[in-house]
Amino acid sequence: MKKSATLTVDGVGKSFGGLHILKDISLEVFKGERIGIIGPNGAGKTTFFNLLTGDLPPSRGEIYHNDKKITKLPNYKRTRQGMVRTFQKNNLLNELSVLDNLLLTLQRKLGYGYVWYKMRNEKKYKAIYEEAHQLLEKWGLKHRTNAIVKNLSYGEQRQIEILLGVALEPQILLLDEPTAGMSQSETDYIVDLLYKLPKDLTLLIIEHDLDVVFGIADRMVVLYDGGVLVEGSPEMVRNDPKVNQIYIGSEEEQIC
Amino acid sequence: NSAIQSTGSSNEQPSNNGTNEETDEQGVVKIGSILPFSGVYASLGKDLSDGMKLYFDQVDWEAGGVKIEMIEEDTEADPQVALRKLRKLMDQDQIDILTGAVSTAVAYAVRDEVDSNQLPYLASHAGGNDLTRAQRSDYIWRSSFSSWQIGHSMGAWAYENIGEKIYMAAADYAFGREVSAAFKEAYEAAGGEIVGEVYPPLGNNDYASYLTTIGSAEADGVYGFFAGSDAVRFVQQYEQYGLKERFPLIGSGWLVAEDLRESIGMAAEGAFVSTFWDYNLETAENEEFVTAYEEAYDRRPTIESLEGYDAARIIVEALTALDGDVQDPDKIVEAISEVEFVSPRGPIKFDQDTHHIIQNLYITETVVEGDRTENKILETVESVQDPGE
Amino acid sequence: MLEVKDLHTYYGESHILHGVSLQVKESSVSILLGRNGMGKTTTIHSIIGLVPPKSGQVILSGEELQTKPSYQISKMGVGLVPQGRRIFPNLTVKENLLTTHRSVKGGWTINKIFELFPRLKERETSMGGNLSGGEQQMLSIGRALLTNPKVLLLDEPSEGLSPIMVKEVVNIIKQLKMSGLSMLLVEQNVSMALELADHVYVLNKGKVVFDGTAEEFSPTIRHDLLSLSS
Amino acid sequence: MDIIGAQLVNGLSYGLLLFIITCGLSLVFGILGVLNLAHGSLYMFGAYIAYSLTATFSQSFWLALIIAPLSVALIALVVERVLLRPTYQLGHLSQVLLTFGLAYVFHDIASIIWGSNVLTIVVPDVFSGSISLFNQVFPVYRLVVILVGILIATILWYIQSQTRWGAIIRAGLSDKEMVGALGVNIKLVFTVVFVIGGLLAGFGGVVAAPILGIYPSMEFQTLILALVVLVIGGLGSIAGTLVASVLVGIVETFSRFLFPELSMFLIFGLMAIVLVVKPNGLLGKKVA
Amino acid sequence: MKTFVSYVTVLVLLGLAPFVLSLFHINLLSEILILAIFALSLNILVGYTGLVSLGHAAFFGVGAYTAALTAQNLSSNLFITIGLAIICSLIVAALIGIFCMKVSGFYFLMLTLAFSQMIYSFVYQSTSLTGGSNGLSGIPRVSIGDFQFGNPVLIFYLILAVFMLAYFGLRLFVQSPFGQVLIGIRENETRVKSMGYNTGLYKYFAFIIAGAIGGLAGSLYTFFNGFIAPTDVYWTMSGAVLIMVLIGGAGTMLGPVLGAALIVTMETVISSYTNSWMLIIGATFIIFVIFFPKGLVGIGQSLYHLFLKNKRKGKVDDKSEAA
Ligand SMILES: Nc1ncnc2c1ncn2[C@@H]1O[C@H](COP(=O)(O)OP(=O)(O)OP(=O)(O)O)[C@@H](O)[C@H]1O
Ligand SMILES: Nc1ncnc2c1ncn2[C@@H]1O[C@H](COP(=O)(O)OP(=O)(O)OP(=O)(O)O)[C@@H](O)[C@H]1O
Ligand SMILES: [Mg+2]
Ligand SMILES: [Mg+2]
Repeated sequence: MKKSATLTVDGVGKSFGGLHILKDISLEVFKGERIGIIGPNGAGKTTFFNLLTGDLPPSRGEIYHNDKKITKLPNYKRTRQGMVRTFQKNNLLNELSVLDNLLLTLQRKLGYGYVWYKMRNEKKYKAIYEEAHQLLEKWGLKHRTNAIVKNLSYGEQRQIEILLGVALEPQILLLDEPTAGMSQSETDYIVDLLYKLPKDLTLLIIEHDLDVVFGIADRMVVLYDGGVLVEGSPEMVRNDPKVNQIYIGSEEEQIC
Repeated sequence: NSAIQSTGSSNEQPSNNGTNEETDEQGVVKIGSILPFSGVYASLGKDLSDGMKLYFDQVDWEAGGVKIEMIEEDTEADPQVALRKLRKLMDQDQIDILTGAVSTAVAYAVRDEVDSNQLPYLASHAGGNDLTRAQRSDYIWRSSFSSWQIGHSMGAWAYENIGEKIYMAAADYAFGREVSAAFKEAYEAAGGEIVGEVYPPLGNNDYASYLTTIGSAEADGVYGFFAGSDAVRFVQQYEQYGLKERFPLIGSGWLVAEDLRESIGMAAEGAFVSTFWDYNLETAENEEFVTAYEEAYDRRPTIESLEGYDAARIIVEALTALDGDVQDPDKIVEAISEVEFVSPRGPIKFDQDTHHIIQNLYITETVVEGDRTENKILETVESVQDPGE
Repeated sequence: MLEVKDLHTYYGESHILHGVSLQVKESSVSILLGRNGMGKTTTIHSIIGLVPPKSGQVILSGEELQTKPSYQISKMGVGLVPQGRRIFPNLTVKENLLTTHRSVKGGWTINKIFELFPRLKERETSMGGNLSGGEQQMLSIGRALLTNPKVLLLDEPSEGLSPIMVKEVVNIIKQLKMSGLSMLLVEQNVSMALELADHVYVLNKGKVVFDGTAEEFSPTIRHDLLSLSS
Repeated sequence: MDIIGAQLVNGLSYGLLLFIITCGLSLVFGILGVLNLAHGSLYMFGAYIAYSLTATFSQSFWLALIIAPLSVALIALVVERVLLRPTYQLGHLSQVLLTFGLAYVFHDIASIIWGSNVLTIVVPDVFSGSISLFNQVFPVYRLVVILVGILIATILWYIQSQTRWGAIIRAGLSDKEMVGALGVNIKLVFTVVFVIGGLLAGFGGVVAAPILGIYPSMEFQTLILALVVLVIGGLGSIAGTLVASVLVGIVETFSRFLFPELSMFLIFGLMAIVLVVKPNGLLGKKVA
Repeated sequence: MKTFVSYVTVLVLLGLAPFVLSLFHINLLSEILILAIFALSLNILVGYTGLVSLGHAAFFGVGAYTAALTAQNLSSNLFITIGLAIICSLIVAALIGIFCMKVSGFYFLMLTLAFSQMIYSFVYQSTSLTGGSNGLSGIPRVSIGDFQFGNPVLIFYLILAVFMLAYFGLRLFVQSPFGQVLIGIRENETRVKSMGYNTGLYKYFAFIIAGAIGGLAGSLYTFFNGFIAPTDVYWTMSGAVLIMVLIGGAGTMLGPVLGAALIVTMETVISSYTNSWMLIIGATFIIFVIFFPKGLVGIGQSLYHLFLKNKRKGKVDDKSEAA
């Protein structure tokens, strides 16, 4: 069983002081799967991501990536292995331009991170610049190429946040509420781009916008009170009475 | 003239040659003075400067038929700054004679530059032993004192008058170390025993812990080398912690210096120190100096004022001997070396080997007079000559 | 209650709002819609005085606000739930609430906020910065209510909230409206916003392109104004 | 053993003296995020003004104890309103540079007014006696300093962590704009805090002068020591500053006793060790 | 190409300086260049990586004392003295760096201060090795083979050559991908980490490089003055160089150089006229912070923009309409 899973979480828990935020979570994720993670506010979804990416050490349990134990691996090494995340709260290089944010991401991916003797400019690093421009074009952010990130509106920054994740061409992408703060039309556009991501990419997505998450996910995981409440197909989760009670809300109104 | 031109000649001959002719025509001798006018030593710099000006005023800024012009530069007591200033004095102001330096580090810093440029330099305060020993230069003469003179002069007296066991405390910097080493040498030579030594950092302002340690020692007296604010704190706290009643305090003149005693207050009473000048020296020369100084500046002179005053006089006498001809640096230093007179501190002359001054040292006791303290001369140690090695 | 007339706001050289005018009537909810980067937040910030407008007027119950510093505007009864929550990370939940608490007879108190959001009560002594996104949003709303405002500006209050909490917030807003509070609501969750709206404004590139009642804001208009092709 | 006891008393009184000197710096840094390098200068002004009052005008230490801190607070007020205010949006480094510049300016102003001589303040007769403890004579004034230090610590701790004001003030550190938008006149709060910082600095100057003395460049020496205490304790924590002051006081006293030559080295060594083990100081908190 | 031309012009002017300027000014220029190298090295940390150090004098001191002791006891060969100075300061930086990397922000500032003060104490107290508070004097001039840098002009050219190497080397470095990562760390370390960079290592390298170049500057200072004292290792030196960086403009290449020039010139000139030089310098800092927060480089930029704006006023208006 373990062999085929690309990501295995085995009895992982996290406590802050006396607060046991995550109790005992086990999960197997297979290559190319799209997993939606939902749960009430404060259920521990973001914390779970932090454990997966190594931004926080788990209090107990083990994590495996392609059967290799990565529980203690620092986050940047996990990124290099292809596990990439985006942040729930925009976390960008605010004083730099959109292009610079992207270039920095791409230069690592293309292996130039340690070059110290050659100036980085369009002439000498054509590949990086070309890819950056293509991505900006594709994401409809071309007109923002040279804008300073902090001067963008909240929703625009959100888009950059996701773009930086996708630009690394990860094997496993972890998106934390990617469409929060984005307008409907931008959400549609981004979701469309997410659909078009390569088939073998494994996607874990935390999202409160049920249309988005049920649309993308093959499998849903519902976190509640530090543990997995329900796991299963979107259809099943949507109709689960417990999920409705703690998360969606009792009456099935068309609010969302 | 450009740098290329000046350096072209400097390897072979003195660099100030070319320009001296110019100054001679106008009949002006330029004295460069490097003193700290800001920073911790600012008050010393000011007193030295005032002392010099007092003497130059007395001779109307003229000697040997030429006018004296003094250019002062602030060293901030930082040797690198002093070097920068020295270069300015030599190159821009074209000085003929250099004087000053309060901090020994400054004197050492300028030493090579002065030596290689053959600039006559009269050190007027910095007391580091090496300046007239290993670092001796043909162009450097010192009219102030050496650490050795200060410390050594107390040794025999302490053994005879205080006792056989002494605890030694000195500020932890080269000067403090040198003075206390010289004291120890003389005291042990006389037969005494140093029962303990402690070296608090320079600028330490709370001596409580050290005093508690000293207080538990078996000794007949305590030798303290501190200056400036350190001295004020040490002497005051020495009394507050009850040590004064138990051990007499001895040290160097800076412990109860003229400008500190008011701050120290009555705690200074009973201190025995060695010094090369005191306000209360009862000689005609000193009375004249003190009166003139108080008239000019409306405050008492300090030992640094006296140093400045004497340095100015040495320069003036040398210039007079030279008839104002400062073309040749070798002649200038020769003239300086021959200066000899009775200063307010007593008779002084230069040791031709070490280039260091030979002078009397005095042991004084601090006593209460009215609502203030005064130093009273107890004993004179005559013609103290630095051994030069 | 609150009236905004012909606002022109700049960031340095760039002209963001080109004459925005809108109104919030007594005990009613006006909503402000628009795609990302159209100037919604800038409008809110201009009202509260964080980005003073270059020209135009902001009038609250007959008094002009646009020249006042933001703390005075707030004291005159304008509450704010900012975009991105902006709670104080180095303060505990309780202290976060304490900072803004302005006691008014029969008004909001910290205990009432805890009743409203039991989750916050559970996290009372946690540092604000350690809260989850949704918890921070609740805190931000609670913090604004504690200033006991007359007009409340809400900049995407539903962001990061679970669906059940969104419903909760909708209920709260309805209650607030009944109790006489006026609100200006910026939302991306259009269906939620429309459920509450008395009046709808749509912003596009710093200009109001729709101004009408909720009924007038038909699905076709909605599609025309908010979809990407515009 | 007596000597250990005596040194402990020395350490404690030195430590609390450090606390009295540092608490204003700690307050201003913890709340405004302004690393006030002119703190030492305000301390110095406190001492000099007290000197002038005791030596020339009134001869009363008590009067100096009230007037000197108030005068320094006034200086702080002017500094905050005129100079500091325009720099809040520029980031912490600007304020470091600004207050450093101020320290330079104040240095020269002090030397122009009071010259560069070494001065002292005489304590009133009630305090000038001494007491014998552990077979060792202690000046009463040192013991009074211990009490005053504890008193100030209690008051500050109470205000900062137990009142609404404390919360508002700390909120301003993380997001000034938002505090303003929620109805607090943050500028006024900042002014008040800075003025209180100045008041404490001036008070420290008066209290410390009889022990540490008044001399040129005293402010820089004090500043460095205060910074060390601040960091060891953890930024923004009054309790941390108190613990650190006492720790530094005792460590320094005992290092002077045991390894006199190394005492300067050891204080910085202590700071390095504390920071390596606890990167946010003894009681400082780090929030994500 | 325009920048290239201006660089060449500046270089030619500097090269010709000894033919025009007096010895005093050449010495001043040498000192400025040395401190400019020092400030540039600190700028890697402060301006590019966002690590504000108040202990950079430690490396300057280690370099200076190593060069002095080498020249006195081993060899006065230029390459040996400079080489050893760089190696020693690099090793010291590598050691201190291990600890300093554990902390950030203001704690970093204070930890660097702590280490530099410990080095200062060591220098101050090892009287037999370093001369203690009196400093080390009588340091022989450096040489290459039989050629001795015997006068200030030769030393000036030596310093100029090293300065050029350092300046252009660092310029390349900060604009390289590596340098860009440092800038990223300055802006937001967590983000850069999750891009897959081992930020700890990058910061550590930056620290070591800054330390080594700081040591290089120190060794030049020894050659220049033939003297070195503990004051150059004291925290005030760290403070002075930090101010040069900030006043000049942190995070730019030109800034630290201009900052060094301004501070050295001001200190020299002003204190010749008044004892209250601290007052004037302090007031200058204050004016800079309030009116020119971006430093000298910032002033230059604003002037440039002003000029540009006046020239094509029409165009700018168009643009702001479109935005
Ligand atoms: N560093 C921390 N220290 C203490 N508590 C923490 C810390 N980080 C998170 N928590 C707590 O853990 C709980 C889970 O937080 P998490 O951010 O994982 O929630 P979430 O599921 O992502 O919620 P949301 O949907 O609101 O973003 C929250 O109650 C939060 O207060
Ligand atoms: N500080 C700033 N400096 C310069 N331009 C800014 C600044 N803040 C926002 N802008 C620009 O102003 C425009 C409007 O931004 P605003 O934040 O008001 O949009 P918004 O409608 O709230 O968008 P969102 O839905 O993404 O929050 C955007 O184009 C943005 O790039
Ligand atoms: Mg979350
Ligand atoms: Mg917005």
